[in-house]
Amino acid sequence: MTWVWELLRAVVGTVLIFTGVAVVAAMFGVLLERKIAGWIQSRLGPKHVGPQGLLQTIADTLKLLQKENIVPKNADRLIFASAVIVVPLAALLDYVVIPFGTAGGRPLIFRDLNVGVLYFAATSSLVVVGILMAGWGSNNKYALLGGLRSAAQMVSYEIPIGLALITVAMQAGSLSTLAIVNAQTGPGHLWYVLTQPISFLIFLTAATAEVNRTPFDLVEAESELVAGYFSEYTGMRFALFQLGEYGEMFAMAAMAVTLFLGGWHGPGLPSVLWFVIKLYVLIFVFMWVRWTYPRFRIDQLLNFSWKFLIPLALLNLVVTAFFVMVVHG
Amino acid sequence: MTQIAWIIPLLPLAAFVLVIFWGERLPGRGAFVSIAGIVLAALAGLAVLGDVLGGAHADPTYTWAVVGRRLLTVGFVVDPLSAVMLAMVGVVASLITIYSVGYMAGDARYTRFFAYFSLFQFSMLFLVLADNFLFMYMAFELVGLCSYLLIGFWFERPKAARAALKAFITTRVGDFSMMIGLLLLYLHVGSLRFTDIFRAIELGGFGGPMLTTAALLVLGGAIGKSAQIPLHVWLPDAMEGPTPVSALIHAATMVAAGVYLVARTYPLFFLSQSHEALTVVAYIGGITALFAATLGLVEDDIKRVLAYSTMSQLGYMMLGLGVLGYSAGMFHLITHAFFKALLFLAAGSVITAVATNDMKQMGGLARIMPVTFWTFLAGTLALTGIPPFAGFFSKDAILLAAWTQDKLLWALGACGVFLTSLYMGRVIWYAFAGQYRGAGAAQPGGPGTGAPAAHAARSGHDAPALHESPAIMTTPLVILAVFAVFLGWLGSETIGNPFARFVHFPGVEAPPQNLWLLLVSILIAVAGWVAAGAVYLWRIVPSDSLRRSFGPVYTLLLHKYYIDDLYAWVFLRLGAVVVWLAGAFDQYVVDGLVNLTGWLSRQLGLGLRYLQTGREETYLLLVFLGVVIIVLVRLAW
Amino acid sequence: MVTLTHYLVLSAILFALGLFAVVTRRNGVAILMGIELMLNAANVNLVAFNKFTAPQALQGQIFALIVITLAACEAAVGLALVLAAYRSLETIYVDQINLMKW
Amino acid sequence: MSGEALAFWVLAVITLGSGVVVVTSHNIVHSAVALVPAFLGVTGLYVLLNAEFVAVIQVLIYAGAITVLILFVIMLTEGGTGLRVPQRNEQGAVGAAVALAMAALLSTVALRATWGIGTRTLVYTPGDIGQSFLGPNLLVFEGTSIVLLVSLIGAIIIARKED
Repeated sequence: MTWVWELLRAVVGTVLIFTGVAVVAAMFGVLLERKIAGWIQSRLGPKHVGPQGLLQTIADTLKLLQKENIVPKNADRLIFASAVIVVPLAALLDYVVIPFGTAGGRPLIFRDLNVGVLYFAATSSLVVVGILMAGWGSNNKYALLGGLRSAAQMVSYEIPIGLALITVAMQAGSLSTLAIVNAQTGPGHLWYVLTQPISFLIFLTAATAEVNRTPFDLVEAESELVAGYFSEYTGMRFALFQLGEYGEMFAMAAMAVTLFLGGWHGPGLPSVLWFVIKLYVLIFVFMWVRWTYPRFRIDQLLNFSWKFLIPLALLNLVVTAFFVMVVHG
Repeated sequence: MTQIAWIIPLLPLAAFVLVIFWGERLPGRGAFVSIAGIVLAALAGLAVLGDVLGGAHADPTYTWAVVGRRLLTVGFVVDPLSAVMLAMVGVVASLITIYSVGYMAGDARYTRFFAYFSLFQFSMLFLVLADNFLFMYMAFELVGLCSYLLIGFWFERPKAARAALKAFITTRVGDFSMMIGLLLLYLHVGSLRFTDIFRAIELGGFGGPMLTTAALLVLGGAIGKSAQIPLHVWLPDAMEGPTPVSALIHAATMVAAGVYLVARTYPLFFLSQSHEALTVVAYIGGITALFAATLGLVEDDIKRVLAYSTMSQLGYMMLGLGVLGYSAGMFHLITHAFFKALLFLAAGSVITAVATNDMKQMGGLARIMPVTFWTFLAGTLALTGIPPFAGFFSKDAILLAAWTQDKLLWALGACGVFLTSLYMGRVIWYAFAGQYRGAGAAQPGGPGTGAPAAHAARSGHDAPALHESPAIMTTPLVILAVFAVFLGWLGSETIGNPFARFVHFPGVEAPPQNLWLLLVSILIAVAGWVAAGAVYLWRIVPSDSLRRSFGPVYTLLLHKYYIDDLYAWVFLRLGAVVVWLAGAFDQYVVDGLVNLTGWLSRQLGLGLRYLQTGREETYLLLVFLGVVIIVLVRLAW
Repeated sequence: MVTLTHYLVLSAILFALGLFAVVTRRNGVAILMGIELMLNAANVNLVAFNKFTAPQALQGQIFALIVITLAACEAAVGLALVLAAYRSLETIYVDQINLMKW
Repeated sequence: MSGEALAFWVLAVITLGSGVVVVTSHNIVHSAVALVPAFLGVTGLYVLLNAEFVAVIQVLIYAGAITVLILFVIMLTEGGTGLRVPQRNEQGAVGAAVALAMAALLSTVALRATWGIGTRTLVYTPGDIGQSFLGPNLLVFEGTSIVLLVSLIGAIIIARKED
């Protein structure tokens, strides 16, 4: 049963390494976010800490680390505390199946599951449990409303994501992420963003909703809900939520790169670099969208998923199935 | 083209989808789309016919679903039989659809009419191409549905709604029989594909009485669709639908589906023990041919006369198939489709003009509507089998085959020929000869159909001015008339009967020519015309006196042999008795027992109700408690 | 060495836990949770039998997947019922839902 | 102790421990949250049993959807307001006895019986399962989809507000 160990090692390894990497990535992501926001709104953004404000997030993190961990008086302490672990953990678990590139002929992936794509969908759906726990545990109506909204929203948008994943898997003939990446290279094979543009758009839209970003960010709509489900969290716990959120966003972007943009493949540059470039292009798109569009209303948001995205994704699925049938005969 | 023949039915289907959803916004309010669909299908059908004439053949099959170890395959077949039908259905349906633009003008549901029409054309073409019983059955149901929709098209009129229901239910009886038949075949052969079934029968894997039973059950479907005795009652009533519908469904296509089914599954009948099943087909056809012709004699509604004539002619086709005249029966189907569509459309043209279906209200129309008259006459001559019109060749071939097989069947057919001439002559002279008898062409309406009423309403005050129908209606008439006049030569022995060489069933020899028989049948047809003339034109024997002297017969015919009443009586009165008995039994015996049980339970329940807590937890607990106790008891034993 | 029996005993205990929840809980949602536990226990059995007694067949896993699907249906309908009951009766304690009782 | 045995015992403890919390906690939200580790423990068992596809579906459906649905309904109905209301009915003792008896009974059966042991150990791919669903098990598959559709419609009809 060595593979059980291997799997455990993969999961633990991912969590450990990516706690490190994700902390850096999330910190950099926050800085990027603020810089892009500033750029789009014709401001400067953080500028004073370090050269061009590069160390701003580190300073913020240090500040958060020193802050007091406040627990509201009537909060459900156990749930309140454990929610903080669930959210980033669920986000980090996503990375097990994401291939980052190749090194010495071996793909850089923690574990190439033959159900990889489904694994991704499954773990990313766990985040919502943590969010509900946070919303409930805070014993605060804004937090609870934020949590409920988030549950409704994430459950709704998991379906288009799943349908988009399936179209790609059907075309590649495999659920393994490595196989999908490899199916997008070589002569006669296009990136799936070209053969499955609708799936790509659906995935990107639903992923934006899944990570609760504008225009789907009413989970934490400041004007209505203060800060949503993490209103009551302070200090390090707040930082952990931020970590989970950015981790989830990077995971979604990485998955989009894997499924639609040919993964690590690209001419000239080292494969990991290619992956990172594609990843940051998508991250930029996420941020760009955030600072460009206004927020949806909750009913519009749910209707958009159920009445537009899901039917469209289903139609796309049928069409894809038809073509796959015709091609593979 | 033959390899992609499955596209043909899809053209009208596409037209249907477009017209039903976006019809009002399409060119010609959907009519043009519908026409484009069927005309393209007709052209493709003709192309396929050309290919098949050149020897092409296709019977591809695809696996549709695998259920366990069972394989469901679907496919289509292109052979001479289906190619001829494709071309015929395409051409006739195209002409009728074009004609409908004129006929249906001004109708409130104009667009929907064309949508249904396209759906029907799809179903019919699908039926023709089916290479297995599953598709055949699906198509049968589809044409049944379309005929329901189209007969009941003017559903505001209770008669139309009832007629639609009647048609639907009556044909369903036949379809049900067909379903049982094909289940039987599937059970024994394990496939629904025609060729598989035929091969199994040829190899002796399936035969004997069971085969005859299956064949007769399948024949049940054909009888229902082709309005043969005893499931004929729906066809006359179906004339409540718009005239193009009558022309399309009740002349050219749907009713032909039954005959086509028999032809398509001919080996089923042919290989049954000593052709038993074929004999049944022949007798049903022969009796229907004569029976329907007698009914045509006393009917005053021009469309109903044509409906009876259709039944009668379908009887001839069945008769032809039944007496081993495979090519003759099919040839009659083709020629009949053309001239009967022509007759119906011409009748529709007349009805539009005079706004009534009653022949006695017409008269003298030959001068007013020359095109309609001449085309109608051409169709009539073709129908009555006067040489050299189309019907002559096909009907004569059937009679020849009948003579070779069974003299009694020949006699039935020959009587039918006489009566056909008689009632068609009656129509001609009532409707087109003499003076116009319409009491108030100025106030049309009455029992007239919706479209003529609308037509008349538009024409307003100058209604009395009867006039020829517009070109869009007369053009198809002329084209069809050309077919009615010349098509017959394809089956002429003088040029070697090309049709029979093209569409024939291997193993059936064409009977030798018999010149005497030919002359006799011509004489019979002419005699019918003469008799008709004697009664209705020269009035040597006035029809009133005939009616008096044949009083009982006349009444019998007028009531359609009381078959509708018989059905009503059997299914309503007898049903009522059965229901009453069942009701009494139910009320006194069953209810008594039930009440007793109820009383007992009630008494029991009064005692036991305290056990019912209304909570599933308790119940579930008791269930598992029971399980534990039972196991413990069992272990302790 | 983990044998089939290990899994069977584990699933028996899980099943009993679920049963306990179903027969003793008052809250409708908690009863549904108990049912989910019982279904999970059954699924463990199915998959374990699949692996240990008939590894060449897939029926156990197929069956487990179908049970999961039906569990999703059951949860959806059951929770909808709980919601509807809460709306009209303002309670989700099943022993207080007794309108139809004698 | 082999790796497999260690994994099994850890998963068993997680599953049964959370199961106990689910059925005994007086706080319904705690019960619902405890479902997650219980389901994840079962997922681990599936992985041990080489059923990766079932495992992933288990996470997706149970942990990801059903738990969320349950939490959602708890919060839409009374949430934690019922903390002071007794959560257990009067048949607690009998229920515990019956549950214990059932566990003992089933365990006895499992321990006493001898099972036929298959020899080969295979890796089941999602493709195999798909082939099986659309091949020999087509009817079950279609039947399940119809049930799914019907319950979807039913849930919507039942849960929507009268208006």
